Amino acid sequence: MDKPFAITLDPGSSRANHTGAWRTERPVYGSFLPPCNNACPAGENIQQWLYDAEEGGAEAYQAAWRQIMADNPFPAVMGRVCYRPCETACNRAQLDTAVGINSVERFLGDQAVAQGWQLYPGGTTPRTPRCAPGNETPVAAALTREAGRGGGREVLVVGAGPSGLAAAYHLTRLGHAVTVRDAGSQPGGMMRYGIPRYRLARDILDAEIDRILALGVTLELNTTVTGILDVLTEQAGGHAAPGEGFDAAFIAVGAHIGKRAYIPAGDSAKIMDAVALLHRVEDGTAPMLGRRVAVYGGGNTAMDAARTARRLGAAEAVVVYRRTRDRMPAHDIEVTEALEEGVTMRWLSTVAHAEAGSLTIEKMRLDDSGFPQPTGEFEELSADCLVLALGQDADLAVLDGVPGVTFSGGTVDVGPDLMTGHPGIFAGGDMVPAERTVTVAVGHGKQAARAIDAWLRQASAEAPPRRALAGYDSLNPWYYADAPAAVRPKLDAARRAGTFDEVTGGLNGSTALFEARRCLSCGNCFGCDNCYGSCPDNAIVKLDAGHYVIDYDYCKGCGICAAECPCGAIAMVPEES
Amino acid sequence: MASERIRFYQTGSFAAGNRLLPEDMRSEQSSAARANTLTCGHRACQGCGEALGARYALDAVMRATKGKMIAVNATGCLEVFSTPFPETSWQIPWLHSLFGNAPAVASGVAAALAAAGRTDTRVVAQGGDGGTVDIGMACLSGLFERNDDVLYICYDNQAYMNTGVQRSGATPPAARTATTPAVGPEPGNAFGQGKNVPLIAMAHGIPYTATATVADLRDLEYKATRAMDFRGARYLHVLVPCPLGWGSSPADTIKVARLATESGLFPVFEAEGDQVISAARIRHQVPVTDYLRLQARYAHLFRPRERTDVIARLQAGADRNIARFGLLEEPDPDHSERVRLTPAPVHDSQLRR
Amino acid sequence: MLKQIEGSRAVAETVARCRPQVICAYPITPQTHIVEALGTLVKNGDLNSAFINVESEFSAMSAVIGASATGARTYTATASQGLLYMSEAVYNAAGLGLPVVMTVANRAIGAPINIWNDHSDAMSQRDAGWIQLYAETSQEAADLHIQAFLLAEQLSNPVMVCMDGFLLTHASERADIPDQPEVDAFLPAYQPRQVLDPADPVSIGAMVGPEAFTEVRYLADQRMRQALELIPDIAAAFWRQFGRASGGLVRPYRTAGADLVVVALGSVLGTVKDTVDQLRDDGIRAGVLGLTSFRPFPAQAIREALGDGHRPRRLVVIERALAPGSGGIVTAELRAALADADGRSCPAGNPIISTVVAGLGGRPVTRKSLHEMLTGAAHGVLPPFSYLDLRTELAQAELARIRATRRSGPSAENILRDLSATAPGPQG
Amino acid sequence: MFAVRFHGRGGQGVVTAAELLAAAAFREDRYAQAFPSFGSERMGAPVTSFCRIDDKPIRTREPVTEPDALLIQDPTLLHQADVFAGLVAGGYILINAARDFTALGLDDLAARHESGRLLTVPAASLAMAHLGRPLPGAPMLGGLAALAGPVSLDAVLAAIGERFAGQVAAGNAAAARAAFDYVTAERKELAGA
Repeated sequence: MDKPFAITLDPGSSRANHTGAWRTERPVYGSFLPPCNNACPAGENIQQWLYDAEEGGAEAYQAAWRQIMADNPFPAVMGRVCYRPCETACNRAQLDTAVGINSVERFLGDQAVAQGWQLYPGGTTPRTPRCAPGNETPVAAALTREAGRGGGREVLVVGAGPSGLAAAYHLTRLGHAVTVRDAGSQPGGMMRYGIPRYRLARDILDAEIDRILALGVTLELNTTVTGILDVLTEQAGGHAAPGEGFDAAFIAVGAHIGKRAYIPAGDSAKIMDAVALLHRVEDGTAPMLGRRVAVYGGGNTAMDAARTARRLGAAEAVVVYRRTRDRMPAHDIEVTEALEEGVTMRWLSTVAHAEAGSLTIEKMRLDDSGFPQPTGEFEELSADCLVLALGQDADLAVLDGVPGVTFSGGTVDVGPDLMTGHPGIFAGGDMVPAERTVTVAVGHGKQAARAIDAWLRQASAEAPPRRALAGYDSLNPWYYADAPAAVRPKLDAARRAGTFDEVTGGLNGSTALFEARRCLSCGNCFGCDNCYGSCPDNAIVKLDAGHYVIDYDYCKGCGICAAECPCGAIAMVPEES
Repeated sequence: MASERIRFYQTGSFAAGNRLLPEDMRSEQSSAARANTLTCGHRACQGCGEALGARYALDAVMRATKGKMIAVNATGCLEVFSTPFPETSWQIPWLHSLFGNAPAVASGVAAALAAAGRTDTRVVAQGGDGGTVDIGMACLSGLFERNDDVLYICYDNQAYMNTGVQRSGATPPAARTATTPAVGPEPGNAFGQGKNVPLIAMAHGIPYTATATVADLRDLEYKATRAMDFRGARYLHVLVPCPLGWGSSPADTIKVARLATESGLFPVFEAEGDQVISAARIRHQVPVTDYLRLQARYAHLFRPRERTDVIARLQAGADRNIARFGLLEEPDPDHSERVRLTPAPVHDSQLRR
Repeated sequence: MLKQIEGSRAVAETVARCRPQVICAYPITPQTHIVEALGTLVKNGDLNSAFINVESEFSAMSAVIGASATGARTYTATASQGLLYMSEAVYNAAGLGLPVVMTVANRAIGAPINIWNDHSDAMSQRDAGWIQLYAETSQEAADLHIQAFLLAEQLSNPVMVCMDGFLLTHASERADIPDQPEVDAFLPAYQPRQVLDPADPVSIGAMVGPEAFTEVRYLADQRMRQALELIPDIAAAFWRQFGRASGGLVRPYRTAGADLVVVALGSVLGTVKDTVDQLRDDGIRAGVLGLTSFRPFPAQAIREALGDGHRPRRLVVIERALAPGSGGIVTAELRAALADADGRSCPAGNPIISTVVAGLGGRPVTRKSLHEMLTGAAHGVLPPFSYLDLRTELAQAELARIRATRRSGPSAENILRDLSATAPGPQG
Repeated sequence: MFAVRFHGRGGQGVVTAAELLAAAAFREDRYAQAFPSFGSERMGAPVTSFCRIDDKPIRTREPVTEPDALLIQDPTLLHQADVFAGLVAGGYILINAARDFTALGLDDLAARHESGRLLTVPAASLAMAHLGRPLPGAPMLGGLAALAGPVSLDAVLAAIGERFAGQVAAGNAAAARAAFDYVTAERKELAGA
C-alpha cells in the first residue's frame, strides 16, 4: 500500500539497527567440568552418557553405553562395586538427592550384557561437541586414530585384574597387540576372588571380561611371570630373543597376600585369613567355619568375610575392630548391609589370644590423637574360628631386581604416567600407592594404556587442559523440577543369609530413565532453549535442538542468557576495547 | 501416564524448551519458527523486561490465532523503543494512537473487524502500567464493561520509565522514583491503598483475567493462549522488571521477577469472571528482602541503617497475598506445572462466547 | 425524499445513507438527537453498522481511530466540552491521516457552563488538521456529510461538519433526504490508503523526530491545499447528482457591486441575508459572503468573491466565537487572506474591516440588531471591534463590584443575581 | 409569513405542537420552521416554542419576537412571564381554558383586543375526553386552524396522523377536530353577538 510518509512503517525494518554496538560484555557458550566427571577415578564422561541415556530407548541406551565404554570396559561391574565418588560430588545432592549415576550405569551395563552389544563392528564414535569444541576426552580422541592398527606394537600385561584387563582393553583399541598373563585359573583378579558373588554376579563379570577378550586380547592363565626383563625387547631395556619379546609391559598383579599379625594362639585354634577364605569360596572349596565366626579387622574385606561367613552357615558372625565405627575404613554401605544381615560388631576390641572355641578380647580406648590404647580389661568371646582381615600386601616378586625399579611401603614407585623407574615397564592397580578400589584400578588401566601408547610412539601422553569446574553456584536450579532419586530394590535381609544371590537389584527401564533425567547437565548445554527464549533482543539464533548461534549484530550484552542458563554453560566475557 | 510424569520430571522442566518434549508441548519461545512479533534492532535498554514480556505474550497469541492478530499500543517505552522513524521492530499489524486510549482504539479495531465479518482476526491492546493503571483506566473500564472482544495486556514495570522513572499508580510502597525520591524521614513511595487492576478487571466480571511474569515463560504463554479461548474482554497483567528504573542488573531481569513471585509480593493467578480459578504456587519461598536487595530503588531500606519497620510492612503485604491466594498450598493436580505446558490453539468454533 | 424534519434527524438519516461501518458516540447536548436517531437505525436493522456506546468523547474519537485504521468508514458526533475532551485524539486522527467524519453540533464552552450555540468549540480545534465545513441550513448540514465522506476518503484526512446547536440540530425544517441509490452512486465504498491487515502488516503511528517531523507537517498542509481544489469539485459533482447547491468553499450573496459585505459562518447567514435584503431596500448596497470551508481557509476564493477590481469599502465580520485578548478569529484570517497569494495588498486598496462578536452562548442574533448595526456600519459609525447586543449595564455593574471589593465573588453568579432583579432576558 | 409562539410547561408537548404545525404547513406545500426556546427545560418549567409559516423559504433563525398568534397551553402562565410580549396588532390569542376571560382576569386584555381574535378553548379537557390524557397540543392546533387558519384542519389532522399512530393518532385527531368545532362555534357566536 502507498503508506503515509514516516507515520507508517514496513514490518521488521529495525533489523537495520545493529544494537550490538551497545555491548561491553559478550556471552560465550562454554563447556565446564561436571563434578561427577571430575570425581570419577576411571575418568568416565558421566554427564555425557547420562545425556545420551536421557533420550530413552535401546538406541539411546547403547549410545550411552558406548560413551562409558570409551573410558571403562566394565559398566555392569562398576554399577555394582563402585563406591560412587561421582554421587558424592554430584551437584544435585544440594538440590534434593544426588543423581543415582551408579544405578544407571548398572542398568546400561546389564542392558549391554542382556542385548549382547559388541564394540565391533561399529565401534564407539567420539562425542561431538554441541556448543563448542574441546569436549572430547583424550581417549575418545585416541579412538579416532583407531583406524590403522598398523603402528601396533606388542605389549605384555601381567595380571588379569581390573587394572590389567582395562589396560589390555585400551591398548588393543589403541592398535597394539596385547598378551595378558595371570597366575590364577580364571581372569578377574580381585573382582572374582575379592568381591563375593552377592555383590557381583559372576555371569555379569564373565560377560564383560569375555567382551574384552573378544577384541583380540591374548589371555594366558595359570602363568606366573618371572624375570620380566627376559620377555622384554631391548628397546624396552630387556633382552628377549629378537622378534620374540614385548615392547612394553604393564604390571598389575594387585595385592592379595593377607597381612598376618602375631596372635598368641593355642595349637587347636582355627585361624585363617579373609583373602584366602574368599578365594576358596570362589573356587568352591569353602572351609568349615563352625557356628560362631569372628572376623578381625575393619575394612571392606572384613565385611565381605563376615557376610560370607553368614552365607556359609555361621549362626553368629562377629567383627572385632579396635576402633569405632566412624573410624572404620569399610564403606558405610557395606557395614550397613552387614548389620542388616545379622553381623554383629565389637568396637574398641583387639584379639589378645586365640583358643579353640574362644577368643580373649582386650578392650581398647581411643587416646586424644584417636589412636587405640590398651585398657588392660579382658573378656572372653566364644568363636569357632578367627578370620583375619587386616589388609593385603602386593606380591612384588615380579619386579625383583629389575634395574631402576624402586619400592616403598610395600608398593612400587611410579611416575604420574605410571611408569616405574625402568623404561617401558609400567605398573598400576593395588600394587602402586593409591586407594585400592576396582574403579581406581580401572582408571590406572586407562591411564597406563595412554602412557604406554605415547611412550611407544615416543610421544608424551597429551594431558588435556583441565576445564574449570562447574560448581553448584554456576547453576540456576529454579528450572529443574523437584525429583527425588529412584531407589534400587534390595534383597530382603532375612533371605540373604542363605544365598549368594545379588543383594542389590537393578533399576527397570522407566526408573533408570527417570534417574538419568535427573542429571542437571552441570556446565554443559543440554539444549533447553532458555538462552534462545530469554534474549530480549532476539539475538540468539536456534539452528536446531541444542544448537545455537549468538548474533552479535544485535546482542546488547545484557547477560540474561548467561544468568538464566540452568546449567551455567554460558560465560560473559569483556569485549576487547 | 507414567511416561508423562517422567517427561515432566526431567532436566529443565521449567526451561523454555526441552529436547525431550514433543514439539507441541514445548514453549513457543523455544520454537525456531516463533513469530518474533517484536524483532531485533529495537532500542530497548539492555535486559529490558518489557521487550521480553511483549514478545512472549504476542508470539503466544500469534500461535493461538494462527497469525491473525492486530495489536494496538499505548504510548510508552514499548512504543518508543519499537517504532522510532524510520524503523519498526513489529512484524504484525500494529497501531499506536495515544497514551490513554489504547483500550478504546482496540474496541474500534474489533468493531471494524466485526462489521467486516472478519472475527477470525483477533485484537490485542497493550500498554505499560502508566497507560493502563492511570491515564488509560477510564477507557480500560469502558472496554471491560462493554466486554468488547479484546485482550488487553499490561506490561507493569511499576513507574513511568519512558519519561525518566516517575511514580505511577502501580509504583509499590517505599520504592524510589524521580518523584518519590529516597529522602526525608519516609523515603520512597508512600504506603497507599494501591490500585489492583487485575481485581478491578475481575470486578467487571470479564471472562478471563490473569497475572504473569517474565520469570515463568510457560505460565505466561499458557495464559496468553488461554485468553484467546474466550470471546469478550480479557485482561493479562504481566510483571516486567526494568533495570533502569529498578536499579537492578540487566542480567537479573528474570531473576528479579522470579523473586517477586517467590516472595509473594506479586501473586500469579488466573480468574474466570470474578472467581480465581488457579494460583501459581510458590516453589521456593524467599523473604521479601531477597527481592528488595537486588534493586537500587530499595537501597534506602538497607543503608545507612536497615529499615526493619518498612521491610516488615512489605513482608506483611507479601504474607497477605500468600494467604489470600493460597500461594503455599499444595498444588492441586489439575493445575500442576504439566498443565502449564502451552496447549495447542483452539479453533474459532470452539471459542466460548 | 422531501420532508419536514428536525435537523438532527435529517443529518442522522443522511449519515446512515453513507453506510458508516462503525459509529461511536457519547451523549452531549445538543448532539444527542443525531446519535439517538443513528442508534435506533442500527438497533432496528435499518443500518448495518457497529454502534459503540463509549464512556467518553475521548474514547469515541479513539475508537473511530482504531476502526478507521482497520479499514472501516467511521462516524462520530460531539459538541462543546466533548470536543475539547477528545481534543488530543482529534489531533491524532488528523496526524494519522484517517478519514473520520464527525459532526460538531456547535455549542459554547464553559465556564460558565452554557449549553447554547456559538462556535467556540469548533474554532478551538481549527488547527487540529481537520477540514472544517460549516452548514447554513439543515439541508446543507445533511448534504455536507455526504460530501465529507467523499472528501475525507479521497484525501485520507478527517472532516468536521459544523452545524449550529439547537438552531439547526433542533429546528424542524424542510429537507430533502437523498435516497440510498443516489448516495451510493455519489459515494463509492471506502478504499483505505493504509489498513491494519495480518496479510500485509505495517506499523501505524511511529515516533517521528526532528529529522522528519517538519516534512510530516508540511504534507498535512499540502493535503489541505489539495482540499481547496477538491471541495469545489465535489460540491459541483453534488450539484450535478442531487440538483442542490450545497458545500463549496464560500457562498456569496448579493456581493456584486456591494459597498458593504458581511462575512459570516453557519446558520446566522440566513438572518443576515434577510437583513441585507432590508438594507438594500433602504438603499444600502450590502452583500453577504458566507464561508462554508473554514479549514482549509479559502483565501483565493474569498478574494475572487469580493471581486479583484471593485472591492467593497467595508467588511463586517460576524464572529460566533471570541478570542479574548485578540478579538475576532475569522477577522484575523480574513485580513491575511485579502492580500493576494504573493502577499501584495489589492491595488484597489483594502476595505475597512469591522469585527462584531455576536450570538455567544445562544444569545439570539436578531434582524433588528443586525439592521441597526449594519446601518451604522454603512454610515461609518461602527467601531473596528464591537459586540452585538452587549448588555453593558450588567457588565459595568460587575466591573464596579470587582473594583470595589477584593472578594467580589464569582462573576457569572453575580450577573445572574442582577438579572433576576431586572427584566427577563431576550429569550423571555 | 405567519409566526406563532407557543407557551406551556415542560411535558405538555409544546415543542411537539410547534413541529406539528410546521408539518401541517409542509402538507400544504408551504415552507415552515419550528423550533423550541432552546434550553434544558424540566417537567413543569415554563416552555416556549416557535413556528414560522411562509410561501417562500424561511432564512431567519431568530426567536419569534413579534408573533401573529399566541398559543397559551397553560392558563397558569398568564400572570407569570409576559406571554403577550410583541404580539402584533390584530394578532390571535388562543388560551387553553374552560373559563371565560373574566374568570381568567383578562377583561382588560379582552377589552383592548379585536373581538373574535382572543378565545379560550378547553383543550385539556377535550384531550382528556378523546385521548385520555390532558395533552392540549393537538386540540390547540385544531383551535388555531379554526381561529386563524394559518393551516387547514385537514393539514393538522394529516400531520397528527403522520406523527402518531393508532389510538394516540385517533385520540389527538378527535380532540383536534372537537376543538376546531368548538372554536368555530365560539366565533359564530361572537360574530352573532
